[in-house]
Amino acid sequence: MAKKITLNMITQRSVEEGVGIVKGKMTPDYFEACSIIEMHDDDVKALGLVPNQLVRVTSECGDVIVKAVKGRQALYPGLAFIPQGVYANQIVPARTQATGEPQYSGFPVTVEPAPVGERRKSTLELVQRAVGMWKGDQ
Amino acid sequence: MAKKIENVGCPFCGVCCDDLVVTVSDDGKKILEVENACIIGSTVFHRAMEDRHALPRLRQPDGTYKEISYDEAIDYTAKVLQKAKKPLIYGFGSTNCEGMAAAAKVAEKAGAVIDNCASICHGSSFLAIFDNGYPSCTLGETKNRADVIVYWGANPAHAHPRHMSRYSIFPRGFFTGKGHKGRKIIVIDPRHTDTAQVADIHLQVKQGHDYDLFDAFRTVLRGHDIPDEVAGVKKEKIVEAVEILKKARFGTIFYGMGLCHSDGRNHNVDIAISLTRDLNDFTKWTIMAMRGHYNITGPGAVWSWQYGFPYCLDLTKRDIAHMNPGETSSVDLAMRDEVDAFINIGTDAAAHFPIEPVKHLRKHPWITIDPHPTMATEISDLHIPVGIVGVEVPGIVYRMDNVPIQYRKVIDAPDGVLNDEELFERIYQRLCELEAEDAAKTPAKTTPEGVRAGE
Amino acid sequence: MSELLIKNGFVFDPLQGIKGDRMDIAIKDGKIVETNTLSSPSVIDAAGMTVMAGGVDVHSHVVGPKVNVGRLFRPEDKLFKSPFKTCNRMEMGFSVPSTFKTGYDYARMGYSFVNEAAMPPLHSPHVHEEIRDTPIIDNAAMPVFGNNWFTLEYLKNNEIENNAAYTAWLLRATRGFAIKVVNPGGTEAWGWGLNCDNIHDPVPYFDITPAKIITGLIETNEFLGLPHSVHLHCNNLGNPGNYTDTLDSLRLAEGYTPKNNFGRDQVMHITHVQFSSYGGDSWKNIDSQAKTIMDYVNSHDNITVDMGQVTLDETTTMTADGPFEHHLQSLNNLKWVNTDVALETAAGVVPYVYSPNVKVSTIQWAIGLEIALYSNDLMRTFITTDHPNAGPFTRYPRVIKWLMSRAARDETMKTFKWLNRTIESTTIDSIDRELTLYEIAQMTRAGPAKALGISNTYGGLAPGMDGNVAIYALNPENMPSNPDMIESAFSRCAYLVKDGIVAVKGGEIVAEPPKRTVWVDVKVPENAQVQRDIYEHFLRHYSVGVENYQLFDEHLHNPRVIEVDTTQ
Amino acid sequence: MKTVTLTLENPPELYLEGQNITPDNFAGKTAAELAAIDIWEGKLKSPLGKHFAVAGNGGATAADTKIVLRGDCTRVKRIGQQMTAGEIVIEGNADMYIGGWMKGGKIHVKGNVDSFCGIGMEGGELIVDGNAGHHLGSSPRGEWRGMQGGVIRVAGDAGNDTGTFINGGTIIIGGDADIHISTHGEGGTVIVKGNAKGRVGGQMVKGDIYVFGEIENPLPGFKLVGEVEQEVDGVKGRFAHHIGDLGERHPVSKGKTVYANLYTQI
Repeated sequence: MAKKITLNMITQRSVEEGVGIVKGKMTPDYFEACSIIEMHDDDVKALGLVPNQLVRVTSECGDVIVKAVKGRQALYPGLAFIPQGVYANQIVPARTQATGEPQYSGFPVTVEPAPVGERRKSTLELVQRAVGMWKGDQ
Repeated sequence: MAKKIENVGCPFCGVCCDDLVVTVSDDGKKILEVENACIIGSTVFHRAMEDRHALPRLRQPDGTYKEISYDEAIDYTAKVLQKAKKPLIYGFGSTNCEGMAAAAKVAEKAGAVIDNCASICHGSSFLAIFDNGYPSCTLGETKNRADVIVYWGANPAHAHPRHMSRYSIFPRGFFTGKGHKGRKIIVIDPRHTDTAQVADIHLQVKQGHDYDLFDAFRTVLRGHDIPDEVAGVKKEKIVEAVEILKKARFGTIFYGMGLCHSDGRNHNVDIAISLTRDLNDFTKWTIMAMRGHYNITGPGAVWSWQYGFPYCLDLTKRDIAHMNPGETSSVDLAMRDEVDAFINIGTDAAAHFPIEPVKHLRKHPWITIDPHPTMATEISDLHIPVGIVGVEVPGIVYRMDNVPIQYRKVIDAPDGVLNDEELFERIYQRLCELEAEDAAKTPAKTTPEGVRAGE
Repeated sequence: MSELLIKNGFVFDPLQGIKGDRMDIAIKDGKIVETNTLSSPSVIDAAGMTVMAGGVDVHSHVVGPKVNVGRLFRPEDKLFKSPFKTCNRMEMGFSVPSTFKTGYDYARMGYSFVNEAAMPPLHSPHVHEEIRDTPIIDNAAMPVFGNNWFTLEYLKNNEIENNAAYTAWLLRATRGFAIKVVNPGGTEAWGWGLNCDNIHDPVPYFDITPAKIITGLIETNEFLGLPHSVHLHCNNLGNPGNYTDTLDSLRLAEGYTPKNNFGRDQVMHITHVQFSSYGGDSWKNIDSQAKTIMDYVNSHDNITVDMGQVTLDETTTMTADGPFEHHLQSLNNLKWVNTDVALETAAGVVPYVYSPNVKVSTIQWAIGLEIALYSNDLMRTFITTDHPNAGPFTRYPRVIKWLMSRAARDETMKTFKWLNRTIESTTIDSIDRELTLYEIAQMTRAGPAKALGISNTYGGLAPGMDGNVAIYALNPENMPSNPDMIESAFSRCAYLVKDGIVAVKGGEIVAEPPKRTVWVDVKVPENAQVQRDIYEHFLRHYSVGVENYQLFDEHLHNPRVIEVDTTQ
Repeated sequence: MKTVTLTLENPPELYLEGQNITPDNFAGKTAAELAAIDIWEGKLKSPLGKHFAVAGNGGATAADTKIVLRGDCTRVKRIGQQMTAGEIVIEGNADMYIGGWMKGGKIHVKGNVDSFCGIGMEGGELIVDGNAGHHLGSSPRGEWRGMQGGVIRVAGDAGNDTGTFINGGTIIIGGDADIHISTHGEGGTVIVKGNAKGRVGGQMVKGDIYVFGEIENPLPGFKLVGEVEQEVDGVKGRFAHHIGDLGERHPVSKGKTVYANLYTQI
């Protein structure tokens, strides 16, 4: 049985994501900068992940496949990080506590190894598919 | 012969570095070199010329885009605005103030909601400022006077790469000749960020509990006892940090999305402001929001002088403006299905909103105004290209400390491409024409009145 | 060729000494002309009405960063308080109105020129952006100098010529109008959370006293021969017992005489002097020293003052006097904005409720009126509310009513909770004086225009001046018995003609003639040392480049330059 | 008392803004006149009768007028805003600002309401049988003079920011409350019969809060000072008495510092 843990997710800026944005969200730079997750070593161990393994992250409002990487910026156990952007926003809850601002940081997610055959989708596929405009890889 | 242009402002983040030197080709069309910028800023200039469109593109029934003229695009936009009962115009992180003023004129004429990226970024700061004020300073004050710097829920090493070197930790100023050596740095963040690497003290706060930690700081500052641990931080560490704050000659708290994006949002900032105010009973303290885009402070300034509100302006009543984030904020409007047309300008809502509001907004006409293709252009009905402010279009932008910086043009926009101000002025003209046509058809039409019960 | 004839009004023009004579005013191509030069003018029948030059406001916070933060951080100042739209643009806000409402409301009151009271030089592009969006009225803006590091360093060493060269540079860099001084030295001390308590209290590190800053700036101003004088917000403003500090500041002007080609007679303008005329030593025993102050002013021709009249409204205080706003916040515990501006100045903003139920508020109200009512020369005493500090400028008509009618004052005093305490602490109840329309014209146009050094263009109706004329539905030969009619007549003028164009008719905006930015361009000899100092400070201490600091021409809206040449 | 019944027959595509639906506005008007009063959907102004069937005439005064709303008013805002007297009954759900800036009279909502209900309230009674959203009985943005008086009673749960800047009056929540209760409060009483998530009484100067259940994350600025026996909303109980927010300023009255009180049931 696949392991699955619950973590507290934050999504914030990274400098790689910043560079990715200005290069373009359909570039490999952006893809590699944003389709990742960072966790504490204890949580990586608990999931039994090998470096750069794909995981599925699921929140109250969606899920996304990202790559589990070892980040420079240490988290405490139970806390997880996905850089802000298209991948994070597949799972960020839109609830705003009547402030206008979505719950970009501090929402529960479950993380599990991605099912075999699953891949990280392109930004275009994620966004266009969400609004019913995805026509497949042409 | 290449030409060097000096004192160029950087069109990326709210640090608004204005010391860039950009070398352009003799014909003024190509950027050859960018000096002094961080990696992100320099990329902005280099990518400016790539991937551009000279004409608006309209989505066809088969899902592809077809190029149309600016006139057709302006007519289309004006008609969408006119037809909708409550259109939303959102973005403005990357336009100049002239463009924002023109867009507000359009929104007022069309009866639209107009909102900017602060809505999902530092909007919480505005809410806190409404409730509790803002004891702040310009960045030069921090540079010249500060001996204690706090970054709370902010990670400039990633989000504002030159912030620490230009204004806060490293620079030598008038009273701060020792630079970094003369300063104490406190970083408060649930992660040991790259910014925390340069800190003297890093307090690893439990995510989402900053408010509790601020309350502990304030309680200690007033001489009361606190529990042994608050928000994951030991009492001794809190007491030690409070002593440093009290003994500062001049301090600045820089805070970021760690406060605005987590539970409590505005109240995390609200209590940070209370702490700053309290500290002024002992010594001099200031606080500043680490604003994101280079001109995201701009719309807050422009719309405040035009309407008295910095964001989330509901102008649908045409008589008076109404603002209440939670109701008139873009994400809430989208999630509640309260708007029926969307114009996305100078930001990429499709990438930066959570995907749910994107789905809601996409039920209605969606127009994107942006120099480059973005996620938003890829799901829009219409993409109108414009010049890049700070690269191809000059204008005033407001730095994170509300200081206006005059930005320059370094190269020409692609032939025929309008700037934001011109585009909105023409949409405004078209709206006036449509209104006149309507008035000719129905002469006795009454104008709606404002939300003003009780009178 | 546009021609306009305003016929048969009762004309009040103190600059020409015209005291309500029934006469015609002619305007051609935007300028006042002799009546016989018109051929086929359009005509306004002003019979039975009062005709004055367009109003001139000497001191009002209407544009710029602290005004805007006052708008931004007070959404409650808009809630259920904004009028319905009748003009091109919405009009939002009560105590700190939007730029559009500011322009429209001044025009409705018959004003044509408003002097922005404090421009932080670093923020000058912002000030000019707001000026662009303030319709109809012409604006000037005064950069603040009293805590500027260049100024402090030059004046400490008695380098008047260098300070003058720097002043000329900064006026040009910011497209500024005059030398504004706010709590000299005290605001720099506020950089460390401190203040200068009196004019002999030295500024930390810079080691210069406020007194020396003030006299140095007077010398600089007269060295340059600027249109306006030094414009001073005194030290220790707003505190009980401060009248002695105010007298100390006033005495600093003794021995100085004005040198200028603009018809200005004063060397020092003391602004919102109401806030600086307090006796007592605590809020418990505060009393009025307005008479003491005005006795001094009356006997010294080289001083002008404006009132800073408290209007008993909920308003928003804002000033470059940073320590004062911090102090105010600690008294009323309301939200507080502070912005220290590097090397130059600071600003504080706090909401404030002046209530007829609060003793200090009603004493302040009385002191303001006493300032005007004790004045022997209303060409040197001007109506202001230090908008929005003591009340919004839209209350000027109410201030006029109080000045023109003892009955109106009595009516207001009846609402005071601490009436007896107010009467004991002031002399307002013993004053029967009622000002005339001529005196009001002195206080609201002729006097301020002369003090600002613009009386060749604004504030009067002589041929050659701007065609700015306000017509009020008041018949001097048959003044209304109900003083409220005075207030309503001055609130909504019958006509405002701006540059020859009818902008207001029947109290409503009917046209938006182009507005101007008035600034002072001073030519000084090359000064290598000052150039070097500017280069050094910008290289090492400023956070923007010197090239980007100086206003680009493209951000200056419809300029009108007043040129001063010191090289001849 | 006369009753006007409004039945929502033609629901809006977006939301309706019904600030004119108050006994004050309805008093002295016939059904036909009422059908002509203004209601807004975005920038579109329509007569009330376009969306609602109107039955019955208003009373002579607001106090003599009762308004009953039927049909699904989930997308109708601002009902009873600024009302001073009379009665409103909403048979189902309603949207935002119900009873906002209310000065008197009574509103009874039988379903749920969204955010900003009872904001800026000065008097009267707002009763919600279901749940309430955020900013219940809170102050409008920027206003430091929050709820002044009146009673808000919600049978279910409330969102965050209940009673921000409360100065007076009483808010009773039958269920649970999310974060921020009486933040910046300077008076008034908030009673939570269920649990509170946290940030209870933060930055509070004066006033009272009762929590019958658990506070998940109590603030460090509140200190236990004793136990008291009290009757709260008709229920007798023993409470632990805390004072706070010790991080905030507090007035001194007759030589004694006045704190905010937080009572948690034992």
